[in-house]
Amino acid sequence: MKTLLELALVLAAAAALLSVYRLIKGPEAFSRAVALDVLTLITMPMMAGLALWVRRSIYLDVALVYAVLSFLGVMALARYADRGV
Amino acid sequence: MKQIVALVAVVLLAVVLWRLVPLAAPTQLGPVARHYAEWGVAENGGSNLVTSIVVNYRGFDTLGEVTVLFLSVAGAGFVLRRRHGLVVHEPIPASEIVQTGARLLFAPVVLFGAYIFVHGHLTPGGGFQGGAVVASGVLLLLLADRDRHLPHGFLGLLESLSGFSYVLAGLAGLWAAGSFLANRGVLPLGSWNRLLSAGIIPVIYMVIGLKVGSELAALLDVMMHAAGGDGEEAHR
Amino acid sequence: MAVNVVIGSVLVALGAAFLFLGALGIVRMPDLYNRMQAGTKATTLGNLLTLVGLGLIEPAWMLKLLLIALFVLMTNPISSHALARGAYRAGVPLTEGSVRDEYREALEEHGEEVPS
Amino acid sequence: MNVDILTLMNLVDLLICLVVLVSAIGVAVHRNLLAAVVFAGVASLAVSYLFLRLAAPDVAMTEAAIGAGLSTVIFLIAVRKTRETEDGS
Repeated sequence: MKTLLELALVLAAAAALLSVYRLIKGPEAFSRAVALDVLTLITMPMMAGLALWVRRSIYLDVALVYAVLSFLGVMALARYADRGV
Repeated sequence: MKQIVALVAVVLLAVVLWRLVPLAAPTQLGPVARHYAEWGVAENGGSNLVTSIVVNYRGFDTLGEVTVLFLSVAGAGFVLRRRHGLVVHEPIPASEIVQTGARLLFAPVVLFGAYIFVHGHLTPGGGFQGGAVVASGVLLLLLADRDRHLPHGFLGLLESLSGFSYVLAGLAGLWAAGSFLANRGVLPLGSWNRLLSAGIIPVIYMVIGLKVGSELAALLDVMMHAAGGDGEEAHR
Repeated sequence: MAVNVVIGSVLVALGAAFLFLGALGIVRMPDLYNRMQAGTKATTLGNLLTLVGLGLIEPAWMLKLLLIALFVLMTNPISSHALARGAYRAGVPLTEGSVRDEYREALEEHGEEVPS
Repeated sequence: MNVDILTLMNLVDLLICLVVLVSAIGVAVHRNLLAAVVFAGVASLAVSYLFLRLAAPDVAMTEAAIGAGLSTVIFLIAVRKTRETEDGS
């Protein structure tokens, strides 16, 4: 089972690397925002996994804050395009 | 030329920082830090030691920080006054999904912010973080509808009242325990790791959370409605 | 070995695989809208699977992890929808091989401004 | 596989440090301010993970609450009120 978790960690890290590629390359700001969104979604389970690894449930609160707030940046960029901010 | 100077500056900075790394990692605690680590929980009853330090041992500094935040928001509100009569580009209204989602999520987000600042002495986070989350909830409403009317009178009242309560809590410490913002002897410390414990710390963090939340919400509203620069006036 | 740990680990690995596929999608897809297709649906599923798997490994945290998953499920579609709409209004082009553009048709039908 | 999970975690930490560096450089070099704002958001995300890794959940939460939502939006509002690129509209 440990091997599976290690595999998951490697996959998540590779996913983060790929999204960073899109972040650097992205032709327009919206593509970069998609990369930011994906990075947030990768970081949340990584934070939860870190909490599991060090056995401290209070670390989950940080992941919870990201779950609640991370979409605001992307949505603000979208509303920027509508001249809504 | 500018790039070369910048590169040299970055390299120099890297060298200096690299030399500083061993200095910045002391191997044992200093006397003050050791006192906090050994007696912090016993003296204040909060299970989050950072909170005890921020609100109790360094409570006066926190009062100063809150004042600085108030001053900066007041300055922004003074500089970015609303200008009437200026025709700016009308925003495209947000879609129905965004509006409904904002109305749906506003209450959970504000409730979560309240959870963060009420549990400041138990879990990471506290007044500043909770206040930022509460302001984010208000920001959500503003993103869905830019022209939503925020009750500025109420926000100002809440802000002043909470700042006043902070000072009042400090004076209570002065009266009951002999020093400004003292914790022991004002409210019972309670049992460890319960919601109603740690004396006056949760009260102060609630006050800070409300103050920061109302200030940041007012700041966002003022910034959104300030008249734009040349970029927007050109479209008149 | 407890059965919940086994199932949880499998779910975590599966979720990480979906995260990887989503990230691969945002690198390989030709235009913004296709990238969003991969970068929001697949990664949301991967995120949810990973969180639930971790919750199965440590059952005492299940409630909080489910709360995180619920918030992701509520917030992420809203922001993705708003981003796609805003990008279209800002004039981000579709890829060259696109066949049909129903949003433009709908905008023209309602007489709203159509981005160039 | 004889790579244990601690080594893996350290490698991931290095990767995240790299992400911080790349996004900070991106903020500095991009002329398009919208892209710079997104890069700043990524930098704050990665820094928040690193704070958590260094066992400082309070700081990580501050970074999350301020960096993820508020500061990005405040930057965007400021860009909207001024102009979109550094070279002039």
